[in-house]
Amino acid sequence: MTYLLGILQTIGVHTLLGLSAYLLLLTGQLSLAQVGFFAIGAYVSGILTVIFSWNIFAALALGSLMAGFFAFLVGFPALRVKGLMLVVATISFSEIVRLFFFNLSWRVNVNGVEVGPDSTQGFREIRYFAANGWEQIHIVGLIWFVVMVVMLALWWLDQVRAGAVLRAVGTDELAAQSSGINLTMVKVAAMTGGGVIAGIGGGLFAHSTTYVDHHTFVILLATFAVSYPIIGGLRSVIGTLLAVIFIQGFIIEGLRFMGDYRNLIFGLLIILVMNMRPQGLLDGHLVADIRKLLSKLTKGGKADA
Amino acid sequence: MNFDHIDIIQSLIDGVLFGSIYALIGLGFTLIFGAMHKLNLAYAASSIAGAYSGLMSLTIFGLPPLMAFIIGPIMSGVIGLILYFVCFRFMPRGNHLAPLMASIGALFFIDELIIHETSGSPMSFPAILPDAYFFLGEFGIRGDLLLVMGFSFILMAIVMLLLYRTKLGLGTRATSQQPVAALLCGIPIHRTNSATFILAGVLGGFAGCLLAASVGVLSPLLTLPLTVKGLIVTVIGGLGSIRGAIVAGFAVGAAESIFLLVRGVNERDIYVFLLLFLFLVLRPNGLFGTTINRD
Amino acid sequence: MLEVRNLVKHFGGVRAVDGLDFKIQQGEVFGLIGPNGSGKSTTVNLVCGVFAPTDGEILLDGIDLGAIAPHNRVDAGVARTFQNIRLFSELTVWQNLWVAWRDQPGQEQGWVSNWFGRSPARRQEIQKLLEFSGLGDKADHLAGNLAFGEQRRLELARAMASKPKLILLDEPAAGMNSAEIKDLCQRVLAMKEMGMTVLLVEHVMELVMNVTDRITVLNFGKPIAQGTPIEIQNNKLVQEAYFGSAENAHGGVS
Amino acid sequence: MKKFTKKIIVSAVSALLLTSGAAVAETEINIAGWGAKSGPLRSFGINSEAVMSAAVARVNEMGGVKLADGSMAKLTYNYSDSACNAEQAIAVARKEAAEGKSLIGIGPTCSGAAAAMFGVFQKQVDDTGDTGLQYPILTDTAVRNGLAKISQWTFRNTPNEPEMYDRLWAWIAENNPDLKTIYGGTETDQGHSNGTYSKVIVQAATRHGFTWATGDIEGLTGDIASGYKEVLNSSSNWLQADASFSVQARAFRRSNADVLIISSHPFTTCGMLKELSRQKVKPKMIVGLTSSSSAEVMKGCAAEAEGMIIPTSFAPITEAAAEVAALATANGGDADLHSAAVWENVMIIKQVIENVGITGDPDMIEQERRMIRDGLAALTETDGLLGKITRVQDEGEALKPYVFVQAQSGSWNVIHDPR
Repeated sequence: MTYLLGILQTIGVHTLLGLSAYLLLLTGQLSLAQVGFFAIGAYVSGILTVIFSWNIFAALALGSLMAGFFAFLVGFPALRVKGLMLVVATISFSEIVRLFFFNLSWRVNVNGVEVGPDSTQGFREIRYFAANGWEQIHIVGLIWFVVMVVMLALWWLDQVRAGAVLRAVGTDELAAQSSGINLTMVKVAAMTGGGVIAGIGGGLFAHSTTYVDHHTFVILLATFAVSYPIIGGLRSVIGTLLAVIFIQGFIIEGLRFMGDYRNLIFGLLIILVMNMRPQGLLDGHLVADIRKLLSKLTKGGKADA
Repeated sequence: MNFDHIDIIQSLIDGVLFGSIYALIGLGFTLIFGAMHKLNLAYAASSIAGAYSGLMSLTIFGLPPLMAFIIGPIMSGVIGLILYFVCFRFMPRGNHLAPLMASIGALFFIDELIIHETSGSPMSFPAILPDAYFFLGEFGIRGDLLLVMGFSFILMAIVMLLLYRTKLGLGTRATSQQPVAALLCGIPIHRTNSATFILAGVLGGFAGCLLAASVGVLSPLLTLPLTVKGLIVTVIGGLGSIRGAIVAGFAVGAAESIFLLVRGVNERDIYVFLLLFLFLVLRPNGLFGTTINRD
Repeated sequence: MLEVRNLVKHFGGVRAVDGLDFKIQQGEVFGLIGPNGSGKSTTVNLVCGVFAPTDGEILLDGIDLGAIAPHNRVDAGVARTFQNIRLFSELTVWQNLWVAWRDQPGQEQGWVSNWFGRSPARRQEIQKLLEFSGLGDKADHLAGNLAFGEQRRLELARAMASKPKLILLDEPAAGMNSAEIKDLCQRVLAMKEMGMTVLLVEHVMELVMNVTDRITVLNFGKPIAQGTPIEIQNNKLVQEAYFGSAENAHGGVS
Repeated sequence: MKKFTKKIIVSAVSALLLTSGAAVAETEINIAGWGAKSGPLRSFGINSEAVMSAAVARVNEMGGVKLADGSMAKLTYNYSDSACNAEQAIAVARKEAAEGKSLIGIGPTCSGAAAAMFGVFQKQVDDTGDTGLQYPILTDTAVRNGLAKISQWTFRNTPNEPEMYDRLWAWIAENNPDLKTIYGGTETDQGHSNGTYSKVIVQAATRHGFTWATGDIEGLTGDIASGYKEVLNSSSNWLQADASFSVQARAFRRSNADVLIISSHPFTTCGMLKELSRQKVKPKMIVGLTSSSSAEVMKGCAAEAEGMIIPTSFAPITEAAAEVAALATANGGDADLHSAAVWENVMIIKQVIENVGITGDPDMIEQERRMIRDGLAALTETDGLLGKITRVQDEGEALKPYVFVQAQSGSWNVIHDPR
């Protein structure tokens, strides 16, 4: 049970990371800055609970707001460029953030113990949950509550005009601009939203692993962040969740019985999935089919009643 | 740290020389991106894999060290072709994300394959001109890197010749600019792309071997930094610009070296990335990129 | 209402538009014709702000469009269609209009409900526009799945959704058969009746000659003639430049 | 398809029969091991597993472990891959703790992963308000300073670097009175290399009269960690994936120091050594980081490493140590200061089991894990491969015997044995 709950924690946190990339991918922008926002959320909320003894909710909120703020700031210059240039610009942002925390040493004496980020030695003992008597089930509950809220919000976004505008920008920027859409504003808004989501994910990550250091936030993690929505498909938020379950739940944890071959299969499976489902696991056709099936089922239900 | 103008010039020399490696990797990235407008993130990994296969062929078949520099590029070319078929060939044309993601999968796979074969241990790689270290007055110059620099110019010339003087090059350029039109004109687009991947692979394998030789040690730790450096060089040089990639390689090497001297290793990369970010925002077309205005 | 003064656009060494002047009156359908590469599409792109002009001015009701950001030109009253159809193919038909939608002046919704609301009234208006465009029963189809003619109509409807004063049609008849062209003629005339001003860039003479009030003919980025359709048809210069050789007489090829 | 299903059923049934048969025959005590078997540090996991399997086999050859009722139980192990990744290390720890099969864990590989993993354990035993994992760990590899303190459930059998480097510099000072000045560098983004260099090695050298080649360092007194930030600023450092060392090697050359310190892991140690030799820097002595006293440096740069001196807690100098080295090689790994500790750990676990007396009953696993933890905490001394291992009582750390080794024509040879 502990193990399963532990995996659920990981899946939840990575889903948030993936959803933050998903929001920006809707506008067609491939950003590797999400790991930078994730790091900001992790460090800020960690510092708040550890050094300033804040309540976890306040710390998570401020951490994610800070991440969103930096996303907003970096969005304006970065989103002027597209494609490969944006990839590289966002890599540089993430690396700058990572290296900032690599250099950050902020040791404070709290209740007789030196705590806080200690540059290379990492930021240890972010133990708010365990120290405040949270059972693992509570932690999982909190993480999944946040995941559900974010997923619902993103699902709802797809029901209103803002969502259509995001996808319009993602499909054809020129046509969107000619339809009166302020491209910069839409992209920066998506970046900011993504920053907030990644930030809260980072805060939850730091508190559920109790330790972060700059090695946690390397570009590899940013690659994972964009992998989830791409592998899952951009038609629906569920796709990202599916992809996280596929990668974290199935390939990384589920294939443990394969022993040494697990890590080799990892890359091969990704290649295979992309060749078989280039639009992602949950592509437009599948979504349409599921909708049809659902409506059939509900109609059938009505007929019976 | 104390330093004077001599140190600055010296680290410029060091940086530009080591930048030759970045230039070579950037050249391959540029070639593929220029041809397909798609990103092959497994490229640096395939270069390192080429260097590894070169090295292993030495121990397995007992070949002379020089053969590593021949077998490495060949293997890397083969890997390039496989990558093309596995990650790009059968993907829908308009979809940029699927091949990108597949190439990330390939990056993971190649990396783990290397790690599986070597346990991830660093391996000694034969040096070229191990004793060539010149002192020019106050300045020290690495002979092997001078040679690498020479290679990067020669390879740039060869690639330019191939692109602008041969039928293959014509096909590559045509395919790059108007894939559909090129197809209609009877240019075998898949064969052209395959050739580009092989060529880029061979280049990358050569760069991988030269990198391994100049560091002296080969390790899977090299792939990620090399991937990032390759991307940086490609964009700074201007997408698809051959000479841009070369110049950008030197520039990135020099910037690293200078910031290392002036600000120390902990802050070195912060400044390099800050500079890169500003450069991208202020000059998004790169050093030699053409402005794309008409569709 | 639209006044173009000494408009110049260079691409490197190419003078795509080279000193263009014309005025479009309120409520008229104005034709811009010329051989391939004469700078017609570039002119549309300059008016919409896709490119910034090298020199010259574009005034809409006396306001300099050059000072207005491209996306704000829609609010200033300019909408367009594209030569090669550019729909939001991943969105449904009605969502395409939703994205471009502007409420009637005086009935604008607030910022929040504009972005995050699902006003049924607006949905009804969109449906009306779809009916007008003959797409009423396709509202929930994906735009990318429509037939070619339907895509053209949807693009036109999307341009109309932003309630423009001036609508720029960039070769709307390209690739259409003659029945579709006839239908398009009716639509352009209907738009004129609704009070919109139309700038029509076109090769297809059947369309141009039937719907335009006045025409400017471009060659090598310069205007070579201006007048009513009849005057243009009889203009010697135009015939030389445009219908110059017998092989090029069929203007419908683009 | 039908055939396939049949096959599965047959094999499942036979597996069931086999396991139940085994359960009747004898009690098993399971030890869980985990570490990096994927990623650049794969060799760590391979070496640990190789030694673990040899150690478990040895215990069983000797009859197994003695339980409370005097019967003998068979020892089993399983080894998982946790890469060098905090999330995976935590996942494996949770899995092992939850499955209720293994009595104790040995892992994980990286200090960063260990720091995170230890953090999800209960900080203090009997603190009912603390919901952390309650499962004993006896780590073999993660060397970074002070990790075992994170939880009272975590113990380490890793070399004690402050002690080792103190003795090393004393020995150097005694035997080489002509050596006076030192200079060096570290891979700053690697917690272990950086911490050991800036807080331990340089201070120990200062304590024994060595002076910094480029002038005195502010705040450096010889006490552990004194002036460590200034030490880093005065050194010429690199990062763990760097490939170019021109600037650093030049600084090393200019320092003209008698002794150079290279505190980093094999990849950059080799890169730096190769650049030094390219620039024809010939110091009178080079001192390295404990973790580099492994076979990897010999694979990467045997020629350039010639003469480098490193203190280490493992070398095949005793009969037992030589045997472990041979067994590790037979199992496809190498015994080094990290993996050899696994052998000692298995033996320590056997000893603790026999000291506290457990039943091996799966239903009692939680109580017996606690007994093992208390047994480990109470253990003051045990036999290691090189001699007696003692314990730092309140920290869960070990004090291990050590030797000084030097790279000599392709292998690490013991040049001094302070035991």
